[in-house]
Amino acid sequence: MHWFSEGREYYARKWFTGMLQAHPGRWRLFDSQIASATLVSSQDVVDRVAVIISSGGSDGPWSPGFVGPDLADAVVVGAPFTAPNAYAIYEVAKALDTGRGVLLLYNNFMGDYLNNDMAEELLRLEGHRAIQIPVHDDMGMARGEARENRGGRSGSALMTRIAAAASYKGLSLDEMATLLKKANSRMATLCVSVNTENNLVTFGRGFSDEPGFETGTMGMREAAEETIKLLTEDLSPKPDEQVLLMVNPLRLAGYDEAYVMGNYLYESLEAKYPILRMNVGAYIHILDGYGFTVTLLCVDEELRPYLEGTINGDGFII
Amino acid sequence: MHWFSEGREYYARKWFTGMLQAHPGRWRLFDSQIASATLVSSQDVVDRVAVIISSGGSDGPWSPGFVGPDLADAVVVGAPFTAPNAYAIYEVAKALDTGRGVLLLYNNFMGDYLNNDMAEELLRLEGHRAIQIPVHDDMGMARGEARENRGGRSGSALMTRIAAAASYKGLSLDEMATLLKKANSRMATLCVSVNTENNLVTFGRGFSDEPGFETGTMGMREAAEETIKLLTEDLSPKPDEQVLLMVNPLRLAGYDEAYVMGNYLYESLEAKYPILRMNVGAYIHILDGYGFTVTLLCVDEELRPYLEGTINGDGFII
Amino acid sequence: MRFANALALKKAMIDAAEAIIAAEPELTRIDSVIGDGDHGIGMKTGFSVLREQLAATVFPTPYELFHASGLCLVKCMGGSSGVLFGTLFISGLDVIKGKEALNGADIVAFLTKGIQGVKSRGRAKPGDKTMVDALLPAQSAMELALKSTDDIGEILKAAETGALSGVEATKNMVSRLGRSKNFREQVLGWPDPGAISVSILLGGLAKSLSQGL
Amino acid sequence: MRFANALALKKAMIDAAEAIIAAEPELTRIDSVIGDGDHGIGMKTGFSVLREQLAATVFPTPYELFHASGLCLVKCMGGSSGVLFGTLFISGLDVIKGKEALNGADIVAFLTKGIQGVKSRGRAKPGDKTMVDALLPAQSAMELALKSTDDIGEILKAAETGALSGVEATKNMVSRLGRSKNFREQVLGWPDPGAISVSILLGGLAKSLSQGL
Ligand SMILES: Nc1ncnc2c1ncn2[C@@H]1O[C@H](COP(=O)(O)OP(=O)(O)O)[C@@H](O)[C@H]1O
Ligand SMILES: Nc1ncnc2c1ncn2[C@@H]1O[C@H](COP(=O)(O)OP(=O)(O)O)[C@@H](O)[C@H]1O
Ligand SMILES: [Mg+2]
Ligand SMILES: [Mg+2]
Ligand SMILES: [Mg+2]
Ligand SMILES: [Mg+2]
Repeated sequence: MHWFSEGREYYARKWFTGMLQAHPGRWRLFDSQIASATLVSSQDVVDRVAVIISSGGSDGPWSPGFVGPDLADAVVVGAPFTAPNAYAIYEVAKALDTGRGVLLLYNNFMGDYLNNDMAEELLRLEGHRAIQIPVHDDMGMARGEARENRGGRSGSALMTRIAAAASYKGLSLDEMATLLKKANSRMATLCVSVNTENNLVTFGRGFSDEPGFETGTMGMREAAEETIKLLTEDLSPKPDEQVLLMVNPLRLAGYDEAYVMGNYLYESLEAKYPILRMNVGAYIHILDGYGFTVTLLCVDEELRPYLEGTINGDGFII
Repeated sequence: MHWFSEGREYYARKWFTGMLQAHPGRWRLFDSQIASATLVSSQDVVDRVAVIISSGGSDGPWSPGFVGPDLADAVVVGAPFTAPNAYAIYEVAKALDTGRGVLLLYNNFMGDYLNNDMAEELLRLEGHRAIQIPVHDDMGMARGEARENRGGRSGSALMTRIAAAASYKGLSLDEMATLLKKANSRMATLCVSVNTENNLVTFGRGFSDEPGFETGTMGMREAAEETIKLLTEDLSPKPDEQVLLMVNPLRLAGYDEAYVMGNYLYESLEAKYPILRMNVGAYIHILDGYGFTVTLLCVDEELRPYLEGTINGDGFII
Repeated sequence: MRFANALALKKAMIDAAEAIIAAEPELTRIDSVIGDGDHGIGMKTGFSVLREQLAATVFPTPYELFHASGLCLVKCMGGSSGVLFGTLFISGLDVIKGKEALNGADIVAFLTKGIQGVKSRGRAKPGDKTMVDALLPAQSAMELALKSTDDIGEILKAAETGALSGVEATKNMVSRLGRSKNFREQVLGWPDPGAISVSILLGGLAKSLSQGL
Repeated sequence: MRFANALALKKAMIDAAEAIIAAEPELTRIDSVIGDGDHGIGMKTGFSVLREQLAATVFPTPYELFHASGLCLVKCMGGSSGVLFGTLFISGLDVIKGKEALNGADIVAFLTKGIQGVKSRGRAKPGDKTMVDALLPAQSAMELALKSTDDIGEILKAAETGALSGVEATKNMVSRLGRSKNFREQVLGWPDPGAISVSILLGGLAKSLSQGL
């Protein structure tokens, strides 16, 4: 839902200008050649891989809130529900590349992929190295197909955090790509949406309202148990892995209910697997209706150092 | 909207348990004699006034997210949309009082007032000093009546921050009360709700859906200008005051739109008064529908030290 | 009866609690129309716990009985009415301190102080469509009855009648306090649920204390 | 005509851009039914800027013309189709590098390489109901025409006809990529908007390059 005074094309620029006014010193606007909005972290990229995220315009905080010190280095956002622009991604990546290369992270949707892919080509033509990581965590999508065909969901919030940690720790672009591909393959998100009038729960509803793959009438506890069952069946956590649990409310569920659901999920998961941490918050507010997206990330020894401690973002702790 | 497996009375306890699981070490549950949920900051109250907030159960982050290091010391929350329990407030206040007294801060609604007032009486009977501060910032309510009759709105987020800063700086209970009463009298919040289908804007809609006092068809820029006009007319900022602007989206408006609206408001306000800071975020998610609550706080030399810097809460920066 | 000791008063409180519990559906129905719908459940919860707690405890004097009753309602009811009904029993405690049994005048003094407590805590004015509009006529009726009788049952019966006339009067009032304020003129024709609860409570006490000697 | 220099090709691109701009309502209507509704506006925006930019610039060779055209579409269109139409003009650039004017074979080679670029970037397979389903028959038709004529207008006319048969065919396809995937079987009977755009673009080029010598 959007309410404008000016055209769609001004939206992201006004959004980012508001962010700068609220948090002076945290970000800066990138001076683009084109009518696209790019926000850059105030923390310079010095001898490390630049992490660039991008998405269509939608609620947030992911993607723009995930730019800043100890988070991603820049974000390109499109008009509402429109893919980010390839040229804008190319421009800012070129400007931030210190020679160590650029990591392009985005949710696996066609428009986002196409634009990042084109940006990568434009960068390559000018001698910059870029690697794309399309986040594909939504287990409700592309059922029965390869994991890589799944769409992206709330997992991009965790992936951004890992990518930033890896960059700040000085990993090379190739090392980062290996690490992030592992995280990508060991992560799944399930959308649990609920009609609260009749307690009808739908598992696996898609980002663009694609129907889910399972429904049932139940309360929160039962839904939490089913969610954990479906996610752990999808991932089969290994003995050397701990599990990170993330709960993201949909639009009509609040801070309170996300934690109540988090409590049920935690107790259900705890009984079966060692929990590394639970993150609860409105990281990506992507879908109308009542419910949650629930993400599991299996974390082994190699991944763990990139998930230590918590980071205070604008509107979330991750 | 709520979806339960168990009774309403378990809600806040499960909510808080989820919070503890997500952020170990940040809070602890207070062991109450009664079936009420009380969350206490992990930062001990040592030789300073204890700040205790309370509210009915609703979305948040205010009130529970506003407890923690550098924020309030404890919170008591009732069942959904039900006032917090007087005995629970009394219990935790008694336990946290170091002899310097207790400040009870809450939004000015009948049930919240009655329970805090009873808690104060129970405390007084046992020789504890307590002062109540009912936040009354909603300029849409009690129009034409005394300021003190207004209901509480998003302003409680700012008041909590000021109260905590004053306590940590070592002010006495009486000094804190004087400071907070000043802030309370120099603050106003206006609800701006919008039907995005026809751009019909309602100013002053109440917390419990009471109708607003002014409507008109307009875009965001015009609505922002009207909002600033109504708020500054209500407060008449003085030459020695700077203005703090706070924007809180209603449920159907996102992180993106809160900043777009923030940008319009900032530009409209900036033209007339010196701005101390703009806070944008979902501090209190109290009302369904699309729109924002916009708060102005006039800050003079005396208040300014208690609003310096920003604090990272769970789900917000303030 | 002319004197009520702790045991008789405890039985009366338990009987009154049962009357409140039985009225839950009616209270819920009315609060659902003109309030936020939780009054019946709140009263039922509070008075159920009260009943159990009183039944399980021995009270040496009326003071302990009413002190425990007031705190119990505050502890387990929540909402506005937990505090208000708690106040009704707590605010008058000092006038019965030390007494083994209460006579009619004691009871009138105790309840009058409690009613003043409810009035000053809740800041409701007569005509605001609250329980105060049942409590004030109950108080006048008690005081009048006390001039012609010393029978506690009859005095409380008068209080109940006064409260009921107040309930009737609330039908013509527009709420000014609390949540039902939102419904404005739509509340006309409906009585205030808190006022009904007051009449049921007083009626329960009256009936219980009219029995026996 | 048998050779087209930068000037003729620029005029053809401008004419094609105008055809796209004029088709905006139709494209919007169809994308609103089977996609997210933004295809028409996106194309109109991009090709409007392209038209202005081309009109204001002198291009020494076809290479600079198409390089600028491709980048222009990527810069100002956004969405999927900005990239895809950009790719169509960028991927084949190396085959025309250094040429003063293009003959029929050059144009077929240039577009074929562009079509391959769209195919491999978009990963769409034939039958996925995308612009690829217009591009591939256009490519075959061009290649066939080249065997019997060296007239650029006629070759592009064949390409347009091929594209149009592809548009027809997309009516019987179910989308597998992008947003319109969500509508599944409901897209049957509707052509793919991106495929229509391809046919309009090729038709515009053909018409322009059939005129004059
Ligand atoms: N300030 C007040 N003073 C006296 N009585 C009040 C006041 N506020 C509410 N009441 C009484 O409380 C009743 C509602 O109680 P209840 O539904 O339990 O609480 P809440 O209003 O918190 O939902 C009303 O019917 C009215 O009689
Ligand atoms: N992966 C792809 N490969 C080829 N063509 C595609 C692909 N994805 C989308 N298209 C084409 O793009 C058209 C939609 O373009 P447009 O509406 O501008 O972009 P978006 O899908 O981002 O909204 C479709 O009709 C289809 O022809
Ligand atoms: Mg689109
Ligand atoms: Mg209530
Ligand atoms: Mg009620
Ligand atoms: Mg589209």
